[in-house]
Amino acid sequence: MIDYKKKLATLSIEIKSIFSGHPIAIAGLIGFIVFVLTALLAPWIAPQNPYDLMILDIMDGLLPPLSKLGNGTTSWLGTDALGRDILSAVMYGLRLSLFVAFVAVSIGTTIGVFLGLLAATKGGWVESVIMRAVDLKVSFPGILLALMLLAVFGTGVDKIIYALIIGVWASKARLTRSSALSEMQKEYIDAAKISGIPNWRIMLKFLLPNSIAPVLVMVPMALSGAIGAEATLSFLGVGVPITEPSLGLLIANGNDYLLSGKWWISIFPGVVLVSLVLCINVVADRIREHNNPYLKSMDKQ
Amino acid sequence: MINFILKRLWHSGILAITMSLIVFFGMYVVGDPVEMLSDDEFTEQDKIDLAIELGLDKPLYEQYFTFTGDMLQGDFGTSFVYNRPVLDLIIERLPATLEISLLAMVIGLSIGIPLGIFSGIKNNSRASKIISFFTTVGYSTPNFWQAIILIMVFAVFLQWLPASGRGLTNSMFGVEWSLLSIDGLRHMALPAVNLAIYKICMQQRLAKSGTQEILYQEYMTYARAKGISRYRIIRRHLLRNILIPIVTITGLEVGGLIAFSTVTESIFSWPGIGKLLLDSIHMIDRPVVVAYLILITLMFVFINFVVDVMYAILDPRIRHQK
Amino acid sequence: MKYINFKTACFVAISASMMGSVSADTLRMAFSVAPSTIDPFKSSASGTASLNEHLYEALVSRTNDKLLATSYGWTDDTTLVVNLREGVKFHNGADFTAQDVVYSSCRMMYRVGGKKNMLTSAMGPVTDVVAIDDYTVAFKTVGLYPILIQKLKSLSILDSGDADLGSTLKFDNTGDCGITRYPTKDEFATGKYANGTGKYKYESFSNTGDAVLVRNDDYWGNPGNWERVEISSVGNSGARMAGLLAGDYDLIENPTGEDLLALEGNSAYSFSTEPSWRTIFLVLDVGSDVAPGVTAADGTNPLKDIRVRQALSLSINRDAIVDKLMGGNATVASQFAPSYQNGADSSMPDLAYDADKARQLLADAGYSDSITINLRMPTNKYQNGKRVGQAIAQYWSRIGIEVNLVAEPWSVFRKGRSARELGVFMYGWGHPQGPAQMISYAFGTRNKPLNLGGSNYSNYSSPDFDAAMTAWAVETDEAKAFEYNQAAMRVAVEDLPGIPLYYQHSIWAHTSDISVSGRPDERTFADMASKN
Amino acid sequence: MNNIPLLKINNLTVTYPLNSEGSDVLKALDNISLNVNSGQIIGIVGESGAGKSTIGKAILGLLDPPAKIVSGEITLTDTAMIGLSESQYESFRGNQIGYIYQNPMTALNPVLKIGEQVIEAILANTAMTGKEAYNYAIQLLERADVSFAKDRLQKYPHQLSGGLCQRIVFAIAIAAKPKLIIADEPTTALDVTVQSSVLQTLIKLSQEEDIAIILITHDIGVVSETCDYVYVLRNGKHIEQGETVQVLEKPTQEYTRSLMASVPLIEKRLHRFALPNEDKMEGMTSHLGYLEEERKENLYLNKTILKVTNISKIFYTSSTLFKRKEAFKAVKNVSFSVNRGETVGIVGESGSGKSTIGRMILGLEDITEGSIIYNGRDLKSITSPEDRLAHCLSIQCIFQDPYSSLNPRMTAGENITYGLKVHKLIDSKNAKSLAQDLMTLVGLQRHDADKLPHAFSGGERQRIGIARALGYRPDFIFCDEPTSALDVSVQANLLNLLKDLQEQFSLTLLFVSHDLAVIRQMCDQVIVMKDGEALENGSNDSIFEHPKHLYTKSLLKAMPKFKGIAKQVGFNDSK
Repeated sequence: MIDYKKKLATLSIEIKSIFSGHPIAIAGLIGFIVFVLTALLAPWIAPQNPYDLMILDIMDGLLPPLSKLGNGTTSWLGTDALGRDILSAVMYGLRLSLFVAFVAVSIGTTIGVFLGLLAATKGGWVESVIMRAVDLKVSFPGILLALMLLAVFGTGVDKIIYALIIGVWASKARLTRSSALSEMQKEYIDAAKISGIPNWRIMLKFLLPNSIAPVLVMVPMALSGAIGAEATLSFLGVGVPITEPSLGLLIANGNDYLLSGKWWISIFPGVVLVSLVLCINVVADRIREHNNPYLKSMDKQ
Repeated sequence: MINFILKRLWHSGILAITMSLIVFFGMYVVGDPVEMLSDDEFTEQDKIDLAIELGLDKPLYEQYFTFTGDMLQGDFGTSFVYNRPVLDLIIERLPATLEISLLAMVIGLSIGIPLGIFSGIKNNSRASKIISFFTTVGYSTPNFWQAIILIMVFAVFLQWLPASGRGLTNSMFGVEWSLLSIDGLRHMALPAVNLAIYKICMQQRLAKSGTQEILYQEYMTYARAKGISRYRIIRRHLLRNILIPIVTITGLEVGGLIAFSTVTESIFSWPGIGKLLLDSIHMIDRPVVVAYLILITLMFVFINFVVDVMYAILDPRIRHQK
Repeated sequence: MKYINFKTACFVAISASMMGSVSADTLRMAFSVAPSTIDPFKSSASGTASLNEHLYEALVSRTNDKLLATSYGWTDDTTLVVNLREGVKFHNGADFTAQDVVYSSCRMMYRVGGKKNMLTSAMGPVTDVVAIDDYTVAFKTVGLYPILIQKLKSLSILDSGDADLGSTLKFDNTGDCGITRYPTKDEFATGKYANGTGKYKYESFSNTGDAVLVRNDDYWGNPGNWERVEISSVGNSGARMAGLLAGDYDLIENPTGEDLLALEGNSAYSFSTEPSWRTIFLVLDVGSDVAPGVTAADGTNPLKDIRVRQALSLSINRDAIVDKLMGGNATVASQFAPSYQNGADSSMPDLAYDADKARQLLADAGYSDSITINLRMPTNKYQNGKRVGQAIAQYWSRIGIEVNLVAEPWSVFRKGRSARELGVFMYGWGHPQGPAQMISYAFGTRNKPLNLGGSNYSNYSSPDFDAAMTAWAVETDEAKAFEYNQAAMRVAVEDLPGIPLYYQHSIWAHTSDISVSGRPDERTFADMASKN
Repeated sequence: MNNIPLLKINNLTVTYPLNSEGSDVLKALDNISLNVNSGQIIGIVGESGAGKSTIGKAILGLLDPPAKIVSGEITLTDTAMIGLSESQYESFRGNQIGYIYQNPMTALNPVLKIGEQVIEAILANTAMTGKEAYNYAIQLLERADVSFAKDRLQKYPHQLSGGLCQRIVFAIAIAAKPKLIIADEPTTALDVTVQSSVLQTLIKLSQEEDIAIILITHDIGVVSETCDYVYVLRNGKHIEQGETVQVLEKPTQEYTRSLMASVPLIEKRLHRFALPNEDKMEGMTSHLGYLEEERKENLYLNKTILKVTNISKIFYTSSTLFKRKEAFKAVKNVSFSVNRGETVGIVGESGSGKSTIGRMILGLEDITEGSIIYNGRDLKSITSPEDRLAHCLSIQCIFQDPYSSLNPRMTAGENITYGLKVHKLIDSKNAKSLAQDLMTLVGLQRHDADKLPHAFSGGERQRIGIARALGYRPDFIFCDEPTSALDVSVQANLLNLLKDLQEQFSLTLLFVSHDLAVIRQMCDQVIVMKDGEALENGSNDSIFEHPKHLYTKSLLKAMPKFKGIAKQVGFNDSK
C-alpha cells in the first residue's frame, strides 16, 4: 500500500518534471484527458445512443446544427442522413477510435516486447525467425498490410484490432530487442548469469524492467498512429462496421455530403480526430524529448 | 561485399516467398475471382468454365507453384479483370505513382530539411516553435483528411486546381508523364501536395532531432573551439553528418510514400499502382495483387540496399570498417 | 459560423465562371467504372460496355432499336432470319455485309487461349450462322431458343477484313470457322482493330480507363453529336463531382444523391436522372430449415412463415427511403422489376407501409421480439446502399426484430453468397432483356436446360411460379411471353421470397450548357448529351 | 611572476539549474579565481564533479546552456571575456586560445578528412590561403610528431590511433600560435604507453611557441611531471593552490592530503593505502557467521585453486556490406595458475584480452581451445545443474562499470540477495537482514539496502557489487578493473576494502587492470598481456623491479613518477 502510494508520488513528480514549463504539451495532455473522459463517459453524457437503431429516425436526417429533432430535443451539431445526432456520434466514435487504438497498441506492444526479449535472450534460430518476421513486417508499410488483411478477413472491430496489432508489434519487438541487447551488454546481466539465475528470471526480472523504457516512450506515438490508421481504414470502408461508426467512418459518411454544403457531418468528426491525434502527438513529443539522451544529459549536468 | 549481397538476396527471397504465400492464400480466403467475374445469369457450367479458364480449378498449391514458376520466368500472369499481362498493367501505371511520389519527395525534402535544420539550430526561437507546431499539426492530420480539405479548398472553393485524374500526359522514354505538361502538373499538384505534407512534417522533425543530436556532439563544440565560423560549422560539420540519418530515413520512407499513395490515389483518382492495388483487392484480381506485392517487396529490398550503400558513402566509418 | 460562410462561399465559387475553356464540340465524360478493354467481346461491365458501344454496333440495340438489322423474325422454331442494313461502312471504309455477322459470331465463339467471350455460353445453342445473301443472315439453333435475339444485342459486329478468313467461312461452335488468323489480343490492345460501325471512331485508349474518340462522319444514320469525346475514369464519386465542379468534365456518371443537392441552387450545373432497370430488393432465404444468420426463439427459420415476410415488408417505409435517403432519385418498388420496363405489369399495386400491422403479424406468427437477423449487404455497390441498409435495420428494429447489419466488400459478399451463407441480403439487379429474365434466375426452381433458378438464393420453389416461367422460356410470341412473365411476377410478389425496395435511378451530372437524356441500362453514351 | 598575468579569472561562479524554474541551482564553479602567466603551465586538479572542465569552457564561451556564468570576471590580457558575442568569441577561439579535448576521437568530426579539419582551422585563424594553408598543415603535423603527415591529411579520424588524433588536435591548437592552450584531460583517453609521449609533444610545442597551458586533469602524476603551478578543486570550490612541488609534497589541506595518499604508487608495494580518516567497519551481526563458517570446510583442499592451460579465444565478427566475416583471436595460448588465498593480477592495455580470460573462467564465454581447471575440475566437465550451481557460487565477479553492474530496478538489498533467494540459500525473511549485514560489511549503512542503485555514487555501487559477490560465499573472485571508473580517492578506499575482505574471508583474487600502479599495490603475482598473449609472468617484485620483456619495460617507463611525494607524505609501513 505504502509502496503503491510512493510509486504514485514518484509518477506525479515525473509527470511534473516532464510537463512543467511546456504549455503546449500541458494543453495537449489536458486535451487528451478531456477526450478520454468524453469517450469513457459517452454513454452517460451523449444526448442519444447513436448505435441504437430503434431511436434513430431517418425523418430527422440531415438536419443542420442546432436543429430540433422529431422527439423535441436539440441536435447541437446536426444530424447525418439516418438521423444520427452528430454530437453523440462523435462521442461514441471517439470512444470506439480510442478503444480500438488502446487495445491494439497494448496487445501489440505486449507481443512485441515479449518477442523482442525472446529474440534478444534466445539468439540463434529463434532470433532469426523473429527478426526476419520483423523485417518482413517493417519492410512493408503498415497501412498496406492492414488493407490486405482487412480485405482478407473482412471488417469489424475485432478485425481492425488484429490488423492494427500487426502494425504495432514489429517495431516494438525490434526496439525491445535492441534495447534488451544493449542491456545484456551490461554487467548486472553477467552478474545474474554467473550466479546461476535461470534465463526466464533474467528475462523477466532483469531485462524486462530495464529495456522497456524506450518502448514505453514510443507508446503514445503508436497510439496516435493507430488512431490515424484506424481512421484511414474506416474511411476507406474496410474498418469498423457501418452501424458503429468511428471518427474515420463518420468522416467518410460526411464526405459524401461535403459538396452539398452539409459540412457538419464530416467537419466535426474531422476536427475531433485531428485534435485528438494532435494532443497525443504533442504529449508524445514532449515525452520523447524528455527522454532524449542528448537533451537529458544537458538537463542533468 | 558479394557475400553481403548474396545474403541480402537470400533474405529478400525469403521475404518475397513469404509475402507471396500470405497474399496468395490470403486472397483465396477473401473471395472467389469467379464470383467476381461472373454475372448473375452465369450458369454453373459457365462458372466452371471460367474457373478452368483462369486456372482456378486446380488445387491451390498447384496454382501457387504454377504462378511462382511462371513468375520466375518473368511472367507475372494475366489479370483476371483486365485480361492483360499483369506486368504490363503495373508498368503502365508505375510512372503515375512514381511521378507523384517523387514530386512529393522532392517537395518534402526541399522544404522539410531546411526547416528542420533551422528549427534544430534555433531550437528555442519563436520561429522554430511555430514551425515545429505546424509540422506537428501537419503530421497529426490523417492523409485522407488533408486530401478532403485540399480538394474542398483548391478544387471546389478556389477552383485553382483539378481534383482528379492525370491530365495531359506527354511521352518520354516511351512512357507517359504528367510532369511534362502544364495541365499534367496542375493535375499532379493536389495529390503530390497531399503526399508531400506528411513528408515535409516528417523530414522537418527528423532533421530537427538529427540537428540537435549532432549539435550536442563534442566535435561540434570542438569546431567552435577551433574558431571556425558558425556558417561553416553548419555547412560542413552539421550538414555532412545530418545527411546520414536523413538519407536512411528518406530511403525507408519511400515505402511509406508508396503505401500512402494508395490512399491519395484513390481519393484523387490518380491512375497509379496504388489505385490499381485497391481496385484489384476489391475485385480479387489475385495475379495483380500478388505481383504488386512481390514487386514492391523487391523494390524495398533494392531501396534498402541503396540506403546501405549511401550510408557507407556518407559515413567513412562504415566504409573503412576493417 | 465560419463554416456557414464556407458553405455560401462554396456556392458562389461554383457559380463562378469555369476555368478551362474547351472546344465546344468536345464532350468530356467521367465514368465511374473504368473500361478495361476495347475488345467488345470480353466484358459486359458497364464501363467497358459503355465505351465499346461508341465504337461498335450490334444488330439491335438494348432499347430495341434496329441498328445493323432492319428486321428479324423466326421463320421456324429453330431459324432466326435477320435482314441487314445496306450501305453501312466500317471505320476503315470497308462495307458491312452478312459475312461480317458470320465472322463476328465466329470470333465470339473463338476462345483466345481458352478464354471465353461474353456470349460463348449464350450462343451455345446456335448451330450455324449462314450468310443467305450479302444483307441477309440466318441463325440456326438446336431447339426453341426465343431469347436469342435478346442475347444478340451483345454481339458487336466487327469487320471480317481484319482477319484472314481462309478459303471458306463456315460457322462452327469452336470459332475455328476455317479462319486462319484472328487479330490477337495484343493487336487489339493497340487500337488497330477497334474498327466497328459505331458513331465514334477510336483515337486512343489506355487501361487506366481513359479514352479519346472522334466522330464517325460516315455514319449510316444521324452522325454523333460531338466531334470529339474524351472519357476519363474516376472511381471516387467525390472526386468525380469535384472534377465536374472544377471544370475538368462536362458530364459525370453516378454522382451521389447528396452531391446533387449542391447542384440544385447552381445555374452552371444541372443533372439528369433516368429510372433504370435495376431493382434494389432484399433476398430472404425462405426455403432452408435454418436460414444462415437468421434465428428465432424456437430454432426454426421464421422466414418460412409468410406472415413474417409480410411483416418485414410492411415495416419498411419505402417513401421515406426514396425521399430522405435517395433524394427522390429512385422509384418506390412494387415488384421485382421496374413497373415501367417493357413487359412488366405496370398496374401492380404499391406495397403497403404499416408498422402496427407488421407487429401484429409477427405476434400472430408467434415471433414477437424473438427474431434476430443478420442483414448482409455489399459496400460501395449501390447508390446510398449503406444508408438504406441502416434504414432497413431501423425499421425492422422498430417491429421488434434484432438486426445486425453486416456490410462487406463486394468480393467478400459475393463469396458468402455463392457459399449460401447469407440468409438475408440486399441486392440490386436489373436485366436489359426484360423483367422475366431476372426473376427467372432469382426465384425459379433450379432447372438447368431452361436456365431457371441459377441465382435462386431464396431457395424459393413455387409450382405456380415455375409453371409460368417454364411457359415463358419457350414462348416465341412476345405478347404471350409478357403475360407469362407477369403471372410469375404476381406469384413472387404474393409469396415474397424477397422484398422489393425501390428502382434505382441513373443520374448524370453535367454542365448547364448541355442537356442529357439518360438510358435505363446505366450505360453512358456520348449522344445522350447534346448542346443546348 | 609579478608582470600582468595573461589570463586572469576573478571570483567566477557558474551554475546549472536543477529544475525548470531555475530556483534550485548547482554551482559548478563557486567563486573561483585563477591567474595564468604567459608561457606558464598551470594544472587544475580535482576529482569528478570538481568543475575543472567548466573553467575551460567558461573561458572560451563554450558553456552549453543552461549553464550560466552568474558572476566573476575573465580577462585575457586586457579584454574582458564574459558577455562577448558569438562572433567576438570566434576571433579569440583558435586564434588567441587553443583548446584540446579529452577524447580526440569524439572531438574530430568523423565524416570529414583530417586535412579539411586542420586546414579549416588554419584558414579561420590565420591569413593563409589555399596551398599555403595546406603546406602549413603538413608542417604543423610534422611538428606535432605525426609521421607521414601528407598521407594522414587524406585520412579520416577513425583510421588513425587515438594518440595520433590527439597530436593532430595539438597541431590544430597551435596553428594560429595562440597565447594560451586549454588542455582538458589531454591524455586520459589514450593508452598508457602513449600517454607520456603525447604529453611530451604538447609541452614541447608550447615551449617552442611560448604558449601558456592550462592543464586540466585528475592525474596527480601528470601534474607532478608537467605543471609549474597547480590549483586543487573540489565540488566547484577552490581548495588549495601553489607551486606544484609545494602542493604535492606539503599539502596544507586535508583533502589534498588524502588525495595524495590515495594515489597508488608504482615504486613500492604497500600493505594498505594510508588514508587519513578511513572508516573502520563495526557492528557485524550473526548472519555473517554464515559467510565464514561454511567456507572453512573446503579451505586448503589443494594449493592451486585455478589452473589455466593454453587457452585461446576466437571471436567472429559478423559480416556487413563492406566487410566479410572475420575471426579475431582475443586470447592466444595463455597459461597460468592461481594459488589459494593469492591475488594474481593481469595487466594490459585495452584489447589485450585480459577480461576475456576472466569471462571464460566465469563461464560467460566459451573456451575455444585449452582447458581451465578450477578446484581440480575441468570447467568443460561441469555439466550437471548441481555442479554448475556450485561452480557459480564458488566463483564470483566484481565488475568494471559501477553504473551498469547493478540492476537499476532493484534495491541495493534485492540486488545482493536476489540470486540467493532464487537458489533458496536463504529465505525471504532473513534476506533483508543479510543484505543489511553485507552492506555494513562493505562499509555502507544498513538502511541503504532499501535504496535503488541510482541513489549511490560509483564507489558505493562497487561496494554493493562486492557485497553481492560475497553473499554467495565465493572462494574466488574475479575483479574486472573494479576501480577504473572511479576517482582516485574512492579507488584507494575500495582497494583497501578488498584487501581487508580478502584477509577476512581468505579469498583468492584474479585482478585485472590496465593501471600498473593498482596492480603493483594489489597483486602477489603479475601477468603482463598484450594482444592476447601473456608476455611475462612473475612475482610482483620481479615484474616491477626487474622487468624482462621490452613491453613491460616500456609500460613502466611511461608511468608518471613522483617519488618525492611518497616520501613526504610518509606511508608508514610496507609488507
